[in-house]
Amino acid sequence: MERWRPSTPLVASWLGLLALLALTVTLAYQPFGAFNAVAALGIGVIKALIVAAVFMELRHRGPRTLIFAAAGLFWLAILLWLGSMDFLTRT
Amino acid sequence: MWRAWIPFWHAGVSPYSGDVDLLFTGLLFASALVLALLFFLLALFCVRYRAGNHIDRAARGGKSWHWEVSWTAASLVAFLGLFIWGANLFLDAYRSHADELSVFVVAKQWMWKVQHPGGQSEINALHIPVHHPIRLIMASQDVIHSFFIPALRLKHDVVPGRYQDLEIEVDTPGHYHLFCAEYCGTEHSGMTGEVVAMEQADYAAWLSQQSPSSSLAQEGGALFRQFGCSGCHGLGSKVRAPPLEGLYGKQVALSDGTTVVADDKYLRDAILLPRSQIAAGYAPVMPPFEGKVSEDQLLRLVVYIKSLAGHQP
Amino acid sequence: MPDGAPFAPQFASVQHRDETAEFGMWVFIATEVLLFGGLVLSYFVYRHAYPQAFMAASRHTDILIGTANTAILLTSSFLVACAVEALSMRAHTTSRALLIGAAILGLLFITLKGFEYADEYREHLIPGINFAFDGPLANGAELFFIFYFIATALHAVHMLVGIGLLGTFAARIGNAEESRIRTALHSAALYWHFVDVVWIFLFALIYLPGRSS
Amino acid sequence: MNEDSYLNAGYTLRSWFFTSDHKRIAILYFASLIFFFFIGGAAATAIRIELATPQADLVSSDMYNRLFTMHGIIMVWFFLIPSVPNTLGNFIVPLMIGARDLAFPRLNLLSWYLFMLGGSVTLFAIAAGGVDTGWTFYAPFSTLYSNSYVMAAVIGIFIAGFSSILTGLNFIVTIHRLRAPGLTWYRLPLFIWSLYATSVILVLATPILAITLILIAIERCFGVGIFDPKIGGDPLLFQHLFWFYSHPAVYIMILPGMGVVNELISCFSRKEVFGYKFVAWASLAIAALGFLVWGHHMFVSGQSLLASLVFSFMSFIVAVPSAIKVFNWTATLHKGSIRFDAPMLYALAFIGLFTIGGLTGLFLACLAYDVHATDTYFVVAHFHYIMVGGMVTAYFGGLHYWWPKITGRLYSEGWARAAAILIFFGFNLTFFPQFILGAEGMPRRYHVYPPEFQVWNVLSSGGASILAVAYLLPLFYLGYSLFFGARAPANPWDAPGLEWQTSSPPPEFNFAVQPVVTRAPYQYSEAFKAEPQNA
Repeated sequence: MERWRPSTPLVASWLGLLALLALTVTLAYQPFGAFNAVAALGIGVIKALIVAAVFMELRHRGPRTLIFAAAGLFWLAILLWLGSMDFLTRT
Repeated sequence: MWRAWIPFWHAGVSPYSGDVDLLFTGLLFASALVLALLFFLLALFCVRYRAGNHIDRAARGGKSWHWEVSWTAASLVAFLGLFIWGANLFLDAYRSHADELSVFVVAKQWMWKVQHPGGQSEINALHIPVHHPIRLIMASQDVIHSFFIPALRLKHDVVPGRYQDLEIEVDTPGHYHLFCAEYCGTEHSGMTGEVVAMEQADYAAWLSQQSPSSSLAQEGGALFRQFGCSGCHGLGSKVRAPPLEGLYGKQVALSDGTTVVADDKYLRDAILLPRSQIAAGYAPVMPPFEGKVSEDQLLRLVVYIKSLAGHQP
Repeated sequence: MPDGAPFAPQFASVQHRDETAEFGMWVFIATEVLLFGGLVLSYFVYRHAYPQAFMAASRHTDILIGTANTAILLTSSFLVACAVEALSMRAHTTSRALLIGAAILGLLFITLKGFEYADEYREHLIPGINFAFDGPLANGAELFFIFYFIATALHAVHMLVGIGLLGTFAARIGNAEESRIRTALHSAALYWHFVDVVWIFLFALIYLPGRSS
Repeated sequence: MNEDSYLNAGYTLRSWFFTSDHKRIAILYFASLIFFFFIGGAAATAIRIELATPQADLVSSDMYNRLFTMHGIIMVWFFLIPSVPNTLGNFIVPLMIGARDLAFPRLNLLSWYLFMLGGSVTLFAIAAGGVDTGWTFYAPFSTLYSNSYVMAAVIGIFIAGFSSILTGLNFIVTIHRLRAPGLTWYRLPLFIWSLYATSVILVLATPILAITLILIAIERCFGVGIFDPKIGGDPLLFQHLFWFYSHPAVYIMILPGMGVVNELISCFSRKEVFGYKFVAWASLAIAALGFLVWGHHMFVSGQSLLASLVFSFMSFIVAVPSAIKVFNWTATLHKGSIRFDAPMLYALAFIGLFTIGGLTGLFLACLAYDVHATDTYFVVAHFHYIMVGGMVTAYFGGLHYWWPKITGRLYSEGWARAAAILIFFGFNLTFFPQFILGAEGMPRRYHVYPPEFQVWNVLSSGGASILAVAYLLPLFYLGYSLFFGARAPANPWDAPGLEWQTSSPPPEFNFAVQPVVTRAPYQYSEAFKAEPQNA
């Protein structure tokens, strides 16, 4: 077996993810009001992007794969947008 | 009126139903036009260009995208017009008038129970005066039902867990079908009744014939004491609870800084799940009455609190 | 399928097959996004309706286990990514060890989740089985915990499938045809990372609200 | 029959039930779907007989409710959704794009097994005592009040949903990755475009159905409801989730039909489809816009007025690409050389019936009129014009068109034309009166009804009996042709599509040599006769 070391991007992403996890838990305890939710979800999005780009190798993929990776999210956005519209605007 | 010139036109039993019929006629006319054009072309092409018919089939003139753009644009414009017409009329149905009469409707498997403010109640029937807007405040005891009066071109679902309301007005005295339009179980098709629209005088006579022992508000007052509400909300009670006199229709400041109007829906929610909307300056001590009062009792309590609107706190 | 050929007859080459398999997994992930999406919509609708209750209920979840589990899962994802990289460098033993490590972390996650469920049972937080929530916010809290249990259970089911896949590949590395394993492991890794991403969001929705008040 | 036909690749049960050949799997689906179609049809027959009189005389209310629920569940999930995609699509897609199989053949087989498992569980629910919730499973009736076999039905549909997802996934990947050399997107037959659009919906909408059914099952099992109003849940959330799937599902049920009609119209008028690119993109536009309109099922449910306005607006917009298709089909006939073979009769019937269905859809998209018409027979008539008048007609058209390719036999043209005409008249007689019933206010799912509605109901029931006979006819003459029909040549319609370039029935891996595509589809003109596509 030849010697193998994990590549730098993988290790950096892993450490970054753990750091973001620590950050998000810390921020959750700060009284920011509505900003707490924004911070929690925002950091979640950043973490997901790191996993998708590095671990799932999306940064090496062409437009077709990217479109399909985004399609689920796009339709999720439709669901959340039109689905919550009723509940947000009911009188 | 010019509508009378439309072939087969029947005047509706209410102004709104007439408007809906006009919309229907418009839709029908537009569809007939499209269908006639389409079927004419289909028939024409099928005959003219049938195989074996010797006819000029040389290359077509003109660009195909000209056609595409024109029929796309034409459809879009026609659809937009129909959308605006339909939406406008729809919003009309949700307008409310100041002098409307409130009637409570409780739906349960498989009957409609109607409560008039004077205490008169009826089952699978709704007596109303003509030329008078009636606000139906509807609640369901179990599953989703739908209050449907075809003659008025109106229906509204009655979803459990909330009040839903619908304003109706009838101009022509008569008996009209009342259907449950949302499938609700075994006897769904038996959950029917009639709406009886009467002249004002007949309606007044009908109301007095019913001779209820007490009005809804009085019954609500009795329930108010029976459930112990008066212990806290009553005058001179030791527990500090918001006074209910003069509450109905006012703005209520809530503990989270927002304000709401104390309408039927608010009162209903405040009784069932009091702590979801706490009035500012009060401790959240009221127990929830969810599951403890039926829709029938609940509407009486709401009517009672409404009846206190004119009192001074 | 003709025996001996490294790829099925509908493909033109090994590379054609690999790209197709990966693409298939991405389409599958799009499906999965929507599967969890329905739950997320329910969550936002009720969180909007009962904001206080959701915060109060969230404070009853165990943030220690939640955070530990997030770290475990992130690390496990990292190990799987390494295993894929190692296998492409033909470091079979390393790759196998990394996969086993990732699977063990996955099992650890499930175990901690089990402890968490047991705690919640003791604290009467399981709707339908054992639920009692004092105070005015009981209804909203019950809705929160219904969401919590359905979402985490659905996620745990995905975890179990993933652990099974990782275990299978750990056993088959070096024993089966090389390019096939590499393709299959690559797809399984995508799936595992996706499960990780789902958890990142579940963590933000379940454990973090209401901590500051 | 040619020796190397896929039908000769093995004669054992094993060679069928463990096959990974897309053509054999298509046959498996086809046999299963006939079975489900006649179960669903039997329920419809019983319903129509019962409704011939206003009072209850044939069945009890409980039984009636079970009948229409069974009709809906079977027809939607076990006939319409898999109909064209899983039978014709499975068979034709790889042939049309010059591939040797679908991308994931074993997944394809798994999809059939899941379908059958789901179907069996659902049939169990029906046999054990039935389900009385309607195919829509509205909460809280389905979760807290119904005491029928809701759980089994929910599980059955849940499983069948995964079959849909796998099929959609397989098609998407296949169409992206396995096209023959030279077969660019704009050289694809429009049938492929429409199946691609269908697959996108299958993959992106069906998971929402799955999660919604899970929520229903949990609410029923544990009595804890995410939709239960008693703890502050909202039954309308169920409707939002359900229709997020079920409205796009309507397009799952019509897009493949539109795809079939493209092939038929162009073949029998010997002309390329007018406005190819517009028709192709209209399919994708329908698939995408179809996700934005679901709230039009909820105009009277108490959703917010703004939501109703937005959904109504989007519903009008989604009608535009459908209109584009209808106009293009009509324009295709212009200067064609039209032959009226049975598949063409079905295609012409489709255009007429689909247009009526689509136009009445505008009535329902129109807010104020929908308040009156929703949950009445107007809706019933409208969606039957789309699903039966549209999809089933297109399915029959496609079935006749590709029958020689699938079976290697020719059917009796006279009988086929007679059946097509009978179906058209039976269908209109059955469902047109229902528009009138709905406009007059007869609610749907009514077991007994006021007597003034009887005359239209009798007409409808009479039409249904004609329709029943008409639907049985193909069973006989197509069945007959299987054994006694003349041998079909490779290309009986003289069509340029790749599926016609291989023998009838095709060999196991479809093409002896990998076809190479050099031109756009639908080149029917004489100029191309001499030069076969496969050169």
